[in-house]
Amino acid sequence: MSQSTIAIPVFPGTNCEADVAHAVTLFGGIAKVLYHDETNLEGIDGVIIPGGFAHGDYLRTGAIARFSPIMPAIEKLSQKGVPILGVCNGFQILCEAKMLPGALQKNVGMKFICQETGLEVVSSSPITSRLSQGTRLTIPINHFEGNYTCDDSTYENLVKNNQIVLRYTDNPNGSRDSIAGICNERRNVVGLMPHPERASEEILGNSDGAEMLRSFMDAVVSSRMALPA
Amino acid sequence: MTATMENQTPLHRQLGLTDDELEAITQVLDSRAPNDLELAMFSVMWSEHCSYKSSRQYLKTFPTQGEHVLVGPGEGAGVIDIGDDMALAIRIESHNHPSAVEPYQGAATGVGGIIRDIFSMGARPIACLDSLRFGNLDDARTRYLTEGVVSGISGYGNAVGVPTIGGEVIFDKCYKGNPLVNVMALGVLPKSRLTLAKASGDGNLAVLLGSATGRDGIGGASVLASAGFDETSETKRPSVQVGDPFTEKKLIEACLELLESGLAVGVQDLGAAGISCATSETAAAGSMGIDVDIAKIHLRETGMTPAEIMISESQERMLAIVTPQNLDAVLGLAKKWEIDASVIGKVNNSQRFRIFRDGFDSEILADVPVGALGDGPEYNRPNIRDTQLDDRQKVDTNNILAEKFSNTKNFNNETLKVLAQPTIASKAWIYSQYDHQLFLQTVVKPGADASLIRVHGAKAGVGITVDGKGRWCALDPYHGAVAIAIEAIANLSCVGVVPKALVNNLNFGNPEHPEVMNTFSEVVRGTSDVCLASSTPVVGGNVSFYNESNGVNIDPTPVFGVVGTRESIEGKIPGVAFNEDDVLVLVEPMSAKSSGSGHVTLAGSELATMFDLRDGMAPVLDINSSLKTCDAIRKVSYDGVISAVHDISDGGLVTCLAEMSCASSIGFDVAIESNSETTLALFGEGPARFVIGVHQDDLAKVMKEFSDPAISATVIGRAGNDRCKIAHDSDLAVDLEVSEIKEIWSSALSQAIHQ
Amino acid sequence: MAVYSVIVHVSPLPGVLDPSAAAVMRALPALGFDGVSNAQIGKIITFDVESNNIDSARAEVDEMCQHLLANPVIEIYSIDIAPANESVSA
Amino acid sequence: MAVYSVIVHVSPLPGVLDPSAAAVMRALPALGFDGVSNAQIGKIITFDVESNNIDSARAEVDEMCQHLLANPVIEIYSIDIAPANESVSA
Ligand SMILES: Nc1ncnc2c1ncn2[C@@H]1O[C@H](COP(=O)(O)OP(=O)(O)O)[C@@H](O)[C@H]1O
Ligand SMILES: [Mg+2]
Repeated sequence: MSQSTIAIPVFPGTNCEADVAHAVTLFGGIAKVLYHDETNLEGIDGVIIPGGFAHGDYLRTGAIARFSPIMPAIEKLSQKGVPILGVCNGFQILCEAKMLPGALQKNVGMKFICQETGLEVVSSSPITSRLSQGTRLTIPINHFEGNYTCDDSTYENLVKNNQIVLRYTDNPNGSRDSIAGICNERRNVVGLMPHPERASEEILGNSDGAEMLRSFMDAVVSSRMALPA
Repeated sequence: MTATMENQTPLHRQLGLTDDELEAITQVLDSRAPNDLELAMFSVMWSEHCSYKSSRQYLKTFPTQGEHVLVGPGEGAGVIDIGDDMALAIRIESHNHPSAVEPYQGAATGVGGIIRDIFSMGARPIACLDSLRFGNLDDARTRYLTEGVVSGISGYGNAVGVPTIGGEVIFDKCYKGNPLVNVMALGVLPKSRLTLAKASGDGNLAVLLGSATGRDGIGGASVLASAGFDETSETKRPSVQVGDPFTEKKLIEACLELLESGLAVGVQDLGAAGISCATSETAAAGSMGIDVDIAKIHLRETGMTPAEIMISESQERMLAIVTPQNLDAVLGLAKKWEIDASVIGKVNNSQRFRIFRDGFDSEILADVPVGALGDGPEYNRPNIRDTQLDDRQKVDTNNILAEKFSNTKNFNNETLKVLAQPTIASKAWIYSQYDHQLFLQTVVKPGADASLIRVHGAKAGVGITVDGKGRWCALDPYHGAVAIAIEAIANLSCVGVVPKALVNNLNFGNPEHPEVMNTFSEVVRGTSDVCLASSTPVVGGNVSFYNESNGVNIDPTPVFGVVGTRESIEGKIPGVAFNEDDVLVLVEPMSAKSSGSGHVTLAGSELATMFDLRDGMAPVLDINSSLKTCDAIRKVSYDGVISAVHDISDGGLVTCLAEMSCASSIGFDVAIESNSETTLALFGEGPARFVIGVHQDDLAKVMKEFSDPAISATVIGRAGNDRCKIAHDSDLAVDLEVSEIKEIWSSALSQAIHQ
Repeated sequence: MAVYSVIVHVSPLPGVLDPSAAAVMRALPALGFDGVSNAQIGKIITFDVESNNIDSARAEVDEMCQHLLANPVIEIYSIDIAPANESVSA
Repeated sequence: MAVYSVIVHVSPLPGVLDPSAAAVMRALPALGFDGVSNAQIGKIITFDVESNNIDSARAEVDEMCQHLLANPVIEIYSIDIAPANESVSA
């Protein structure tokens, strides 16, 4: 099969696009960095919404970005089952866009946190298929607003449908039930606060994120096989 | 801006200009008295902050040449070649006074300003480092300042998308009324994109990009930075600037695209003195003239006077000089990146800097020779060595402390107390608030001796550190500066990096005090000596005078940012953490071993400061053997034949070993023989000394690297187990559990902040 | 068309823990302020809007709130609106 | 001791840059909302405080504003205060 093409949307204020593109290339994909006014996603096999501060995170993180012209196109892909991953700011945007349930509030400590963080794999998803349940990983987080919040019925649904993908082992930001990452009911849209691309190479001192990104690239290949050509 | 009737002080003096300076301005204007607008512009541009009028004659003496230097001091940033057609832009800047008034915004706008200097050269900003000085944390206002400054750097740097990959902080009572906030930034560019801020070409247009102009910082940074602090500082408050990292991020992308596509002749950031400075400087640099149409400047507030508009220091603005043919393309780019753009001026051959009220056929509001604003006065201020210094240097701090502890054999308590000092303790509370991993480049992260990054597109690794222990310079400005510069080089050598360029931020007190001028010139001399000996040219710097509160000057505090390279980033990089069973070796210049040399001393040390002993002589280094020692360390680190290395700096040998232990969670058993007292052996400070951890099998090979007679290498013990033990002359001086040390060292700073 | 002054008040949904309010509650006693309870921090967004009449203005502002100014998952909002020349009390 | 309900309204000092309001203003037309101007975003902090009387309560709240709730260098604040059983209008 030919290489998969991953779209990486850039909003004004996004800053992790080059990092994600680097990682996509590392794991065999073709990275296509697209400006947020792009509406044509033809030939795109998967999407990773990178981290950063779209629109400065003013008002609320992700609140303005989700209105960008590229977002309806991404939503359409997701309805076809194409794997969509939101990392950090990308997760916040997916929540604001209602492609994932819940919201991300300020960290309980009211401080920005950039540090290695322990995670536990809770369920299988496009980013955890190569990792068995219960696997412990160390991946950096980098956010002020990563405190996952939702109401009780949303939470019960998340649990019932196994939508919780990752939990912190030592909840650094006050997230409900230590949630670090979730997926949608269909399990093709995933959002997580930790940055696997920052932990994908030995030279950076940590490659725990590599299996996550490889899982994602696997999921993209499976989805391509499932989709009509 | 206008003189009020009841205030009899003439306007020029209210604006901080002397009578002689007014006279000089009148001469520049061919015997015409300046009008209020002209006077306002001169007052800012001729301030100490903008004109370097007290420091220029000394700064000229720095060595600035080197084969790899592409741009030296004087431009937005220094630029050096790092191979593979890639270059690095480097710059350091202070934002001391704005941060004392409003810590969050002061620090934030400091980060924003330095980043603009970098991308104005065509370089993509890839890293910041911060160098901070505060009073002691037992004071509530100091805690507020510390938290505010750190969150300001975090809030701006993280959001603008430039990782803060290292820094340093010292808490000392001399900074209580006047904290220091220095920020260093690094950018990377293909050599072909190097752009200087020059407005050449008759008929070219000056385009103002970015935020609208408001009243913020009217004469802010420059006026604040050119006067000391006292009770009236409250009145300086209305000029606080607020940063907008989002707009800056868009400006970075727009300006880099502008330069990459060759659409701009030159780009200049707007810093102190705002539009006056940027327009007149770019025109002067290109030996041109420039006309500015003040009505075209987009404003955020109503009712602004021409003077307010011309000297406003609103943040996140850039000036691009473009040809008329490229104008549409430039405006299109601004639209794509959602930033405002307006054509505010026109370059011509007149050699004049003229300001028009509304259109180029309207009233001329100001008309001065184009270079006059940038060509401020130069002073040869009285320079006299402080007569008290000789007496203070005679005080034998080593002996005072030795006597204080003459009956002490066990130093567990002192060890724990030193490790708990906020200046010594882990700085994780600070750097965990900074994004330090963006761009997947940070190979050695904050927490080590120097940060090490890989530069995408280049083979070389880049090391960077910032150091500046003012206490040493307070004891002896020449030797203090030498010691600080060597300390920075020593830190780089731990990550296998050769120093290539130095930028300095010279934070001093009031230059009108002759002793301050003397410490200044001595610091410059010391710095130059190390730069020459180590082939590390000075490529940029910044001077911050008037760091005083209520008439008391801070310790002279030069801060050196040193950048260097290693040929390749591949291979094993030893960290601070040693391995179980490693042999521990103390490596130092032979000259540091003899106790009479004064290389290692308690004067200025953390231990002495804890007892408020502030006299004695700074470390006196033999520059050549110190550099040789650093060279040897660099080699073993680069070759990866050692497993760990850490330099002995603040807090002495005990602290160095304890930090290695905290990094690895492994203990050590060390015995030191020396003819000095235990206090000096354990807590004495003086740079270019290292502890390395070596696997037994590699020991012989490693020791060979230290065979130069100028270097001493002594096996002092082994790593292992869970206790930290140091015997001195057969007394067990320290015996503590790793976990206890680690607990205290890791948490002391955050506890001191949240007390 | 007429101009209306708008005040939108966005506050945390009851039951949603608000970290910034919690931080204020933690900080106050440390500064010597006791006896504070039930702290809540909201946003107040003021602006002018042009519309045909007050009802259409209110409807538009409600749209803005639903989609942009508030996040119904964690926030509630209220709207005060008045012709621009009359003042709206904060 | 009595309990008072407090509303503190904090907003940027006139003339001080308000980047978040600027971002919202810029975003609105793209979302199909035209005709919005003069946006400003402030904070509104509500809480209860115990004090001897309304004057001492007001004085305490003013202190809190100076030191914690607002940043007087770049923000202005106003205080509404009333006995807890009466309601304070937002
Ligand atoms: N203000 C700060 N910002 C970011 N990192 C810091 C700061 N202060 C210290 N650090 C980091 O903590 C580590 C130790 O700093 P320091 O004790 O100053 O090192 P050294 O004594 O070797 O120069 C360094 O890696 C440094 O980058
Ligand atoms: Mg060091």
